[in-house]
Amino acid sequence: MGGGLLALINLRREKIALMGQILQFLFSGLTNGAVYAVIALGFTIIYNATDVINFAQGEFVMLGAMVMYTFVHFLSWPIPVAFFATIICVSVIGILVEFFTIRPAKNADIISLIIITIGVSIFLRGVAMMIWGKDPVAIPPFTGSTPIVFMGAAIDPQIIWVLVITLIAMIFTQWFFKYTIWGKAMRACAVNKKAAKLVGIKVERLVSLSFALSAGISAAAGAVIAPITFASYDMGTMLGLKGFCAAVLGGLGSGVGSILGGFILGILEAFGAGYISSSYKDAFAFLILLIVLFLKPQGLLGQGEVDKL
Amino acid sequence: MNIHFGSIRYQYIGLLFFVIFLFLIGFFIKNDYYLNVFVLIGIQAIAVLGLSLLMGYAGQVSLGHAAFYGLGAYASGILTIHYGLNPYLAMFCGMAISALMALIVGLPALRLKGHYLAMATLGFGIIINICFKEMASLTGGPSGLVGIPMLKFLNFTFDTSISYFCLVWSIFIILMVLSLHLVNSPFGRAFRALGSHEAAAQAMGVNTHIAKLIVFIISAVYASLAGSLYAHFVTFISPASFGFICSIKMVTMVAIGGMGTLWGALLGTSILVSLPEFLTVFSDYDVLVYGLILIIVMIFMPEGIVQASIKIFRNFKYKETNG
Amino acid sequence: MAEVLLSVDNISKNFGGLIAVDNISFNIRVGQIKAIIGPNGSGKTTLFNLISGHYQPSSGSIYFYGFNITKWPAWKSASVGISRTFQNLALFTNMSVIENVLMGVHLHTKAGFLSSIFRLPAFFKREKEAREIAIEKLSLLGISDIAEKKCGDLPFGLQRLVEMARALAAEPRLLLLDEPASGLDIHDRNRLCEIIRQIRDEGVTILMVEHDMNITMSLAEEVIVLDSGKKICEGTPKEIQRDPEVIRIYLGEG
Amino acid sequence: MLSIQNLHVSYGPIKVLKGVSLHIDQGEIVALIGANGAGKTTLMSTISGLLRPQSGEIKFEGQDIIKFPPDKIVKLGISLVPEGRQIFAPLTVLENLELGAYLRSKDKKGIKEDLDKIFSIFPKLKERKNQQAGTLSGGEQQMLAIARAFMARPRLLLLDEPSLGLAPMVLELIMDSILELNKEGLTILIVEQNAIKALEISTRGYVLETGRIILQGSSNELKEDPDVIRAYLGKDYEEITER
Repeated sequence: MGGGLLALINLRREKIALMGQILQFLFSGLTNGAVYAVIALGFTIIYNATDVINFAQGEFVMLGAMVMYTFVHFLSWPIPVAFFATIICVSVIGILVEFFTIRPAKNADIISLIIITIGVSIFLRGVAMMIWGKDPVAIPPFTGSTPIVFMGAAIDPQIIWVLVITLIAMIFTQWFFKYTIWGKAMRACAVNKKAAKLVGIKVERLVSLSFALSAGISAAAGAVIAPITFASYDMGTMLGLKGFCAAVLGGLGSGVGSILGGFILGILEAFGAGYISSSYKDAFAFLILLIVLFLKPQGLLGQGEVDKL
Repeated sequence: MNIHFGSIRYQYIGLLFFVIFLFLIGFFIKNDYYLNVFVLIGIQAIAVLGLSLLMGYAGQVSLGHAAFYGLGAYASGILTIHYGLNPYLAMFCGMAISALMALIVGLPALRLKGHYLAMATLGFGIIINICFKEMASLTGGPSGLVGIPMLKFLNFTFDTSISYFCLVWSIFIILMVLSLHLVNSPFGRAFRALGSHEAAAQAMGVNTHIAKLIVFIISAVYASLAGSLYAHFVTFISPASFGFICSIKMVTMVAIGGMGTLWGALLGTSILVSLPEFLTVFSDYDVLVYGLILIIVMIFMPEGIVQASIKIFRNFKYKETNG
Repeated sequence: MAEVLLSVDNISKNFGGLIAVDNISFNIRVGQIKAIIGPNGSGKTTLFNLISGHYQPSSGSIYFYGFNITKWPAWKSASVGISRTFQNLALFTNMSVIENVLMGVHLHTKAGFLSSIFRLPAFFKREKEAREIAIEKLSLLGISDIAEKKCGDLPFGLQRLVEMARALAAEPRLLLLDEPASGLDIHDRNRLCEIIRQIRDEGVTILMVEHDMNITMSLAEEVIVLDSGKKICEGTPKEIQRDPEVIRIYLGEG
Repeated sequence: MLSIQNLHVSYGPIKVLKGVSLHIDQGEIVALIGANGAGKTTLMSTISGLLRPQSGEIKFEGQDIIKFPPDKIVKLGISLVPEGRQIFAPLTVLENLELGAYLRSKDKKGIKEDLDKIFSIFPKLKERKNQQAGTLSGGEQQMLAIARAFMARPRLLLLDEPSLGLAPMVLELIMDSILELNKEGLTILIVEQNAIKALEISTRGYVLETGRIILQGSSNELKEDPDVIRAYLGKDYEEITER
């Protein structure tokens, strides 16, 4: 009888352990997914305004982390101040990037524009390496590092920050696009540039704004993820690619799609890494993407286009 | 009619000058280091030539071409080291594997358009690269594969820079001639047509899906051959040489040189492979300058250096005759 | 009465919720010139794209010489002799005029891959033949003098003619002309009429969409009138001019 | 009000307009008719600043506007309702209208007034103001396009092919509303392939053919002109075919 009880307790323990493991994966997936989602949103904003896939998007994330590190570590600014200052700083960098590289190349075709953004990403990475060196740097977590235990899973409090800030970024962009005239104008630009010009919208100015917005939210993602992953000059490449992956997965141009794509990617990746093989973690993300694209060539929420003849 | 066959005649003349130029380099450059740079340019140019057919003519972007380059290199490396296969046979196996892989991936992927195609090929490239890293028992993992044998012909080993220089550039010239023939044939016209206006090409009876697939496979085979040549030249390969950055560099070489001209592929490759050598004067800033050069070239010469030079030359001639 | 060349049977096409072509049926007989008219957005071009295989119909069937070609892709329809021009021009602008027309000949030059890349004698022979055909078509339209010009640099009117030469080079049995006269001035329009008649006399069946009523009414033996994706009338030009429905919707009264 | 002198416009090597001159006076409805490809849309795009002409001059109320960007031209009081409507399909009807008033988006009160005015002219749009514009019928989309242009408070309204793809009944409605807008003091230039309708509502007209104005006069005169009848009004085909 006592043995039976013991077995029952063990079973329960195993169950809790299993639950905890699943939750652990889920949270890790949500965290990465949130970051991918925000980066994908950044891609989408620029893509909608300019039709350019900005390969320097990952570098905005990296700059977010690095500038944050500078403000916190060297200038000892309090975290909230540093956080907002980082967003503003990187937004300005975004505007400069647009002004000096995208705008002069007005008549370039898509491939040339992509290569320009690749050039920008190489350049920014080079600058970052010069300023901050090659070694990864650590940023202190926003609110301590004592893990919160939740149903058998130990959760880093920074994860909560990641989720909260992602949520705020999403709500902010939704609000911006739905309720401000600038946001509406940007959507109008994405739909039809010519008609947008005809109602008096200065398309160039909105393109600048889109770079600022996109760089800003990417920087927020970088600043908030850095305490978990460390920050280094080359952290942007993979993050940028995953964000791009999420944006395409959700359907290029769709804001909701990129958020969905980000979370799907993050969660599947976490479970794939946990249950199948952690060394192939990055491959899962792209495998998922290939499968989705082959089954649904326009991404999950992308709109099918009819060839105009 | 004369003009048409004449235009390919010009290409032959260009090629002849280029061969003479190569002879001069072979004769006068005695420094192995510089010769090696030229060998690397030749190897890379073979891969970029194929990509130029795909991108510049058929208008299909591939951001994962390093995968085929790597497949060639690893096929050569693995088959010769682990299975003791003849290097030439290994090279052919590599090309066959790449062709098969291109077929499998291309079949669904080439139905995608624009950014979606770019993303799918990019994803494919990254997956293959991760496999290079993780299948350590075969590939040696992240630290790579050492001791790949050099190429031999009868009793002659291609172990000096100058011998490999001759080998690589001979292969390049042969492929260049074949590619020039290809683009100036009904097939090449069909590729260009599909790159220019897909629906109209279909209306001319071109099975655009098969046509894309054929160019994709050809370009994969070129890249694979280049990869094998690379493996046998440096005798050591690691996944880092075949990553996303490598794919991007190949695309950049095509675009910088100029889309829709095979000479552009050669020029773009020469510039971007040798650029880091010149940039060593900037020491740590080299990456930065490299990025800047990409940006500036693309802003001021979005159609590539070859087209831009032709334009400048024409304007110059125009001014001369009028002034 | 001549044999039926193309038979369109109850085809419909919708994009999302929008019905662009709604249950249309008609026949074209061998050697005929048939015209489709209707206001913009009435589904004429969509109908063309369905026949040429660029779009797949949502329902209904298309028969060519009695063969069901409904599900055929465009390149396959082209290979059995359905050739077309495009409303907004679809030339390969980076290629020369003759190269464009050679693309039309593409179907009939069974070029070998190996003979092409190794430049075997067979290649030269085929290229020569193909060029002769291309030049012949350009001469037919009176534009053989611009053969080596780059297409993108030509004025609109000439581009139209090049596109037509390209379509003709495919030696079509059915030629679909989508607004062949748009962008041409009166002088060119008159020539166009002559050319179209000449093509018909050589045995090519023609289906065209044309806004210029003058051309349509003088060339076409039969006219189909479309409105909002539906066929509202079919008959000889005289018949349709008297049709009260057509007058109300298209020609206008008074 | 608007005067155009000797305007030349090219797309690359292709000359589309070859010396077009015309003028529009305050309060008029002027029709510009011509076949497909004659250059009508090019002319409209050039006036509204989307295209740069090679040479010539465009004056609006005495001011040379040839180098002005589109937003400045809208601000001066010229609004174009483009061919094919070009509404922002995924946005709601209301958002489309708000964007029409983009340049004066701070003038909340004025916008409110204009919206009321628009909704009284086009009650259908009021019913559907929270629907996505892409879900409207063709006629409603055309109304929206006109209304959107009206929201910028233009003094000169350019209408490019308002009849495009519309059923005759709906077209009638659109034409009525155009007349109504004209009565409110709006000057209108209307470009049409449907020459009958255009000449019916207009006071004066021009005929554009392959980049040149070949004919001009009062609408009544043009309606009687044999060439116009033959080429554009679609009457008397029998005569032609039998000739």
